[in-house]
Amino acid sequence: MADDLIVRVELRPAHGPPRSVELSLATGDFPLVVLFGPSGAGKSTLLRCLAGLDRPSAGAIHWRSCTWFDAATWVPPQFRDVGFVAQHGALFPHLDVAANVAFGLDALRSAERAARVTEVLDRFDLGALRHRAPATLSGGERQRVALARSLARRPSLLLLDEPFSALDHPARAALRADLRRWVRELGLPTLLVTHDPAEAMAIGDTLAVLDAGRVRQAGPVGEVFEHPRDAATARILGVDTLVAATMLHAIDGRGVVRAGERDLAVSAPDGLTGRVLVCVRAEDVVLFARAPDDGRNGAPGRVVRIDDEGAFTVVALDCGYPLRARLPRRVFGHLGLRVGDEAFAAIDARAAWTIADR
Amino acid sequence: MADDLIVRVELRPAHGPPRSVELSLATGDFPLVVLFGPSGAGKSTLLRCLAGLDRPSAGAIHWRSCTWFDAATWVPPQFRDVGFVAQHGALFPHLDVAANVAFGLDALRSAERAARVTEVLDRFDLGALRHRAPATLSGGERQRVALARSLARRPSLLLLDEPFSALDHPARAALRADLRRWVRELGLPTLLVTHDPAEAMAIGDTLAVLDAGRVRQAGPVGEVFEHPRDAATARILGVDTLVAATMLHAIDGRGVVRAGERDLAVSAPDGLTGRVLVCVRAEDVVLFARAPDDGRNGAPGRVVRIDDEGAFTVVALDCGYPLRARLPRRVFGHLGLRVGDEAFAAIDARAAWTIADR
Amino acid sequence: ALRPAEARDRLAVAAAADLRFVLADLLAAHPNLRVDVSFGASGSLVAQITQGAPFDVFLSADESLTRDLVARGLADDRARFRYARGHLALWASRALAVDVPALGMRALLHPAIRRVAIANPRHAPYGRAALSALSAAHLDAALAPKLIFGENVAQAMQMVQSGAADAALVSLSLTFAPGVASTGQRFVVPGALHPPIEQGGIILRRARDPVAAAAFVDVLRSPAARAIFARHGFDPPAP
Amino acid sequence: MDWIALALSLRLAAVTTVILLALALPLAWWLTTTRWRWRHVADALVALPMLLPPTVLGYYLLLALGPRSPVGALLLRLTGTSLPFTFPGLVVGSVLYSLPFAVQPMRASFARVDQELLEAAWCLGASRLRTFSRVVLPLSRTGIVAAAVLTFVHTLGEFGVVLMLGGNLPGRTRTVSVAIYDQVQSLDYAAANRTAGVLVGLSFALLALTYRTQREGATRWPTT
Amino acid sequence: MDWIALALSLRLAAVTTVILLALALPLAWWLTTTRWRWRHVADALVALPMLLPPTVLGYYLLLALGPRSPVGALLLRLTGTSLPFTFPGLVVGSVLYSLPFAVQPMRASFARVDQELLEAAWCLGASRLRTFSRVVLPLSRTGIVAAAVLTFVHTLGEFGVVLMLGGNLPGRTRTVSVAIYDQVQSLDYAAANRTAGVLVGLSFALLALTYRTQREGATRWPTT
Ligand SMILES: Nc1ncnc2c1ncn2[C@@H]1O[C@H](COP(=O)(O)OP(=O)(O)OP(=O)(O)O)[C@@H](O)[C@H]1O
Ligand SMILES: Nc1ncnc2c1ncn2[C@@H]1O[C@H](COP(=O)(O)OP(=O)(O)OP(=O)(O)O)[C@@H](O)[C@H]1O
Ligand SMILES: [Mg+2]
Ligand SMILES: [Mg+2]
Repeated sequence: MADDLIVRVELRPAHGPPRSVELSLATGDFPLVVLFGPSGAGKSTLLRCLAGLDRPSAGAIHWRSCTWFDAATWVPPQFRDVGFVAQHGALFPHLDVAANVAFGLDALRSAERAARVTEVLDRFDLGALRHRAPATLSGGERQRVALARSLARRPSLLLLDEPFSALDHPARAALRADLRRWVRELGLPTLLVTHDPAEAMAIGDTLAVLDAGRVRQAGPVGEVFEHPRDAATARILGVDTLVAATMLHAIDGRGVVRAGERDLAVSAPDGLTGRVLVCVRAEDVVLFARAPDDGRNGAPGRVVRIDDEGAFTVVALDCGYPLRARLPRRVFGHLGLRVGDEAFAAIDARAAWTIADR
Repeated sequence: MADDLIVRVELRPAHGPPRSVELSLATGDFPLVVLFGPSGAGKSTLLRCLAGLDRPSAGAIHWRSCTWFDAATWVPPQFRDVGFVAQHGALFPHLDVAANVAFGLDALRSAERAARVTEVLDRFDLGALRHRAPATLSGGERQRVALARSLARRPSLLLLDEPFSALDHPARAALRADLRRWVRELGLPTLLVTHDPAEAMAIGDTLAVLDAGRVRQAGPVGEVFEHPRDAATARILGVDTLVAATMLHAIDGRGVVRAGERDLAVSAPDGLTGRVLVCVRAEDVVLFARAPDDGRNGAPGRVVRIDDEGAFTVVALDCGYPLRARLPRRVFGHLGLRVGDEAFAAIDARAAWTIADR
Repeated sequence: ALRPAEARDRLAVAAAADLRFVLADLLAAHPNLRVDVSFGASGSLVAQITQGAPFDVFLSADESLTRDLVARGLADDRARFRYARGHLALWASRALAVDVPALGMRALLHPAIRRVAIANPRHAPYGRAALSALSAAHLDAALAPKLIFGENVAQAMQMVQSGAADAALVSLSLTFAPGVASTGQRFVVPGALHPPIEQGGIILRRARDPVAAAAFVDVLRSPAARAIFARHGFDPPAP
Repeated sequence: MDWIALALSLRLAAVTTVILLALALPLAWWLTTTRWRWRHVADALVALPMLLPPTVLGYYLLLALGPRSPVGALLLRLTGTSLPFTFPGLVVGSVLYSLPFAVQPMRASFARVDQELLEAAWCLGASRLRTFSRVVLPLSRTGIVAAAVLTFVHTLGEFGVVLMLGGNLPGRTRTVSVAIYDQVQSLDYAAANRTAGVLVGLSFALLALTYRTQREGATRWPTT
Repeated sequence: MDWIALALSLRLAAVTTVILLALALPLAWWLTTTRWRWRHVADALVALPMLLPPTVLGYYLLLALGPRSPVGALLLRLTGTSLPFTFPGLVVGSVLYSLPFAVQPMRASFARVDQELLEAAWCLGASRLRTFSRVVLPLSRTGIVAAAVLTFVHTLGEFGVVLMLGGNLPGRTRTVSVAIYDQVQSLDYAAANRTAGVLVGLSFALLALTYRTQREGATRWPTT
């Protein structure tokens, strides 16, 4: 599969330390690639270099058949045909909604332009806000206008830097679903930055986990979330518990490890041996007040701490190693557990992914 | 219980429509009261009026034995002895961390001041950052400094306006837990604004649901989350499904309603009859591929839509009425459900709270 | 009103500021003279003429400046002429409790006169004359702390009129100016106390209509004009 | 009241303002965006006319534009006229003299245009010119209006440069401020007061009106 | 080169700058924060001295401060001296004349102080004075330095007001700009050139240095 996008750049800003960012993506990774990573990983830097807003000191950027940057080339943002939507939308305050959307369309003839604006506004449910000034719009509406504006030009690449972070949860979920639909309908290659795992899962086709400017792991979203390749990636992806263990035997994707004083069935890549880490998401741990007598996979432990998290309760257990379980508040209520109680943490072997401990 | 805080104010700004905000809280509601409400509910307005940053046109504000505002009184912010932390912290860019924290302490003698600064910095884990300039801090560190700065003065009331909204999830959870600990240790009455239900649950003692400037419901956090008093409150609190039903009989906190074509066991306040709404959180719905034969409470339905949400999957069902279930991704995977399949939604009667449908 | 096109056919005269009043009378008496006068400080006018200012005739308060223009090749030495001789006068506010006409120059020593304004002796001829007169009257040492300097005699006069100065040594002509004559007391400084103030002019080489310029100079030096000059405190020029 | 001088001053101010807007817009934008290492020198050069004694400026302008200078000689050869003592000469002097009054308010408002909006325009394919004309200019309206009004009023009040460079020719280079000076010199204080009254009144009214329409939000300060 | 005049000008500029900083700081802050409905009138009044012909200003100052005016008479009665033709008189004139050059850069930088920081200070119990001195002032440093330098340089270059109000007394009221004028009037062009060169060089160097230290980030513009 040919690489569609190759970025390998270095930045040496006047102030601050130099940094570098690398990423390459293939045609099959699109339409929607999510860049996921901790604060400072270089996600915004990458997008801004792609858009032509930051100019690297060295390296190269290739998009499909074009070279946007290398030692001899620099294509300014005007000629890259990308759509870029920053965190707060950056709407032109002196233009109304329709004029904002029409801003990038000056190459079209006036009738065509009007038609395009109407089409895009309708698609984004903004028809009624056509003549409103940006200052009078709610956060969600502004974000929709910003998206509409960058999509109206039918760019060849869409770059979204945490486009929903200014919204509250319900507005976010709705806009996310809409965006996913539009991007698919238009078949538009899109890079979206987020540090919300739920957002990454809900919207992405491909997930690239960025850390310190390098891609740690990339692949289909579900695959990456379920099978992180190393401990750092697992932590970045929000795995709550990493249990240090020793692989006893592994075959055909399944294995048994010794963790603490007990054996635990896990899933594992073939050929893994020796010291390993077992990744367990708190959501995948089922708590029982008493160990069920069906020989369930898991570990007994003592409740160390209980935290409320809205509809969920997070229980920290000591099973010889620390383990966290997140269960619906209601379910937790029925268990009647308190700090200090004994409990049994059942872990589905398929949900316990194992990685080498280096 | 005497009212500790009484706010009943009206604002008529030069631009924009007039608005009013009302709230009263008793001593027992503190230390940590969470103000929860949709965007535009007036949460920030309330906090700014309390801090003395916005001056109402009419009304009154009383805090304990003081009148901060009424027709004849206006106490400027300097004399209210409140701590106020806004969304982005507002650190003084020309002062280092220690000087920021010391800013409010000019009433203390210099030795005392130094001691207090050191104490507060240590408590907030900021000792190592003592001489750093705000511009060099990460988002989480800035928030910690802002909190430290307002707590250093030992104010009589702490006001926090979405203090964590600039942070990513892990940083947020950590700082939240710290804040909760500090506030309890100091016994400091605190009002915290958020629109994240998880945050409200995790941190609050009392929850006040604000809507259009009025308190719709207030009480202990868990109580309010579990027993919303009306449909609007339920929606604000993130109840996913509200099923229109008819109360058949109710006694002793339990009842049976007819919803769609089936009966459903629910919990209900005594004396509720006639048309009701059943509140069901998607987390409290357990899905089965086939109806279990233990006569479990719930309803059969057809899968209409499946959405990924990171570690969770949200399944929309048609049970004669729309119903949503949110289950761990892994659990959902085992069910093997697809759009169009039949499924059974089990609902714990204790998790199905009923309110009058007006 | 004057339209620019018309203005170009008229004679352009650059004149020292102290000629304002007398030239106004002169032009009023000769309505057939098509003349525009630009008043200015003599030094500025010379700088401007040097840079090609469109003047045909230059009337200086200081004869030496006309020689300067000749030296710069802007006029012919034969085009120089004298048109009047100025007088220095001591002027003081009427409100002052000093009898200036009676005391003459010695009035300047009176303690009620704390500030005496003169034109700047560095470039104004009346300023130089004032200094000469003071030293001839042996008043220079006593008056040095009282002296203040105006840009020209008009400013020295303003200083008295605003009350900022108590007395001034100015051109006699200025003390006859409309609105001034009745506001103060005048003492004509004897001509012997200072070198004569010969007011000279010159027809510039660039004059577009030398004939008209010469005609204007003739009018300026005519007996009728002398009468007008005399009314303004000027003597006829030395031949 | 010397109405001819007032008319001339108004004409001079209007012409100067129009020319300066055209000159100062690109200059101010260049100063705002350039990363040239000598930018501060350019800034200082632009500010200088505001700070030097106007008569000094006028004298050196007279020298620079007069027929003896290379510039003046060239102009004379090309156009057959020399600039000093003509209305165009006054315009040249005024443009130079009022330059900082046009450039500085523009710079201030250009600098306030949010970088994000420029980036948004570029990513929407807008050329530099289009970004400037469609984003920067409309968002800097108040600054540009302020620049125009300050230039106009400052040119109305211009004295030293006009006196030196203009030569006080009635109807051609005798502006209202020179007229006031003349009236004071003629000890005709009543006329000077009238003329100055008209000039001050006009300038003041223009300024007050401009500031009134530009009332940006005052910084809030706690009420007592 | 008239060194005495230069020294006097420097002294005048220094004294004026010190006084104006003290005056302009509260005035600029008041203008920035007041919600008074006639604020635009106050703004226009402050700007006016920058825009009026300086000789007109000087003439009316002479009238206002002279012993015949009520103000002048009062001063004379209280202090036994009158202001015109004295160094203090020049200082008064310069302060008025350079007022806008001190106020306007301060206003611009005061307005840029983030409202949130003021609110944070109030909520930390800081009085208005403390907020001003500990938050507003340090954050407006560049604006205040600019104000000081502009005032200083502008006063150095002051001519009309000094000429009218000063009386051209060597060592007392004869500033360098008046000296240049005198030299031009005496046709001593060589001396005028030398003096003007020193004045322009000094002003230019001060300005360029100031702008250099104040290099705020240029607005970014796509590189080609
Ligand atoms: N203009 C700049 N000059 C110097 N360093 C910078 C600049 N902008 C960002 N950095 C640094 O570069 C690194 C990457 O920053 P970047 O903004 O790309 O991170 P990010 O992944 O977008 O983080 P976040 O999730 O917090 O937005 C960080 O260490 C940051 O401190
Ligand atoms: N300065 C203002 N002038 C006029 N109306 C305002 C002003 N500030 C806020 N409002 C309006 O007052 C109402 C309450 O605003 P407020 O900021 O208190 O809401 P909020 O509950 O804090 O919302 P959010 O969660 O979005 O911060 C809204 O309708 C808002 O539009
Ligand atoms: Mg970023
Ligand atoms: Mg708010």
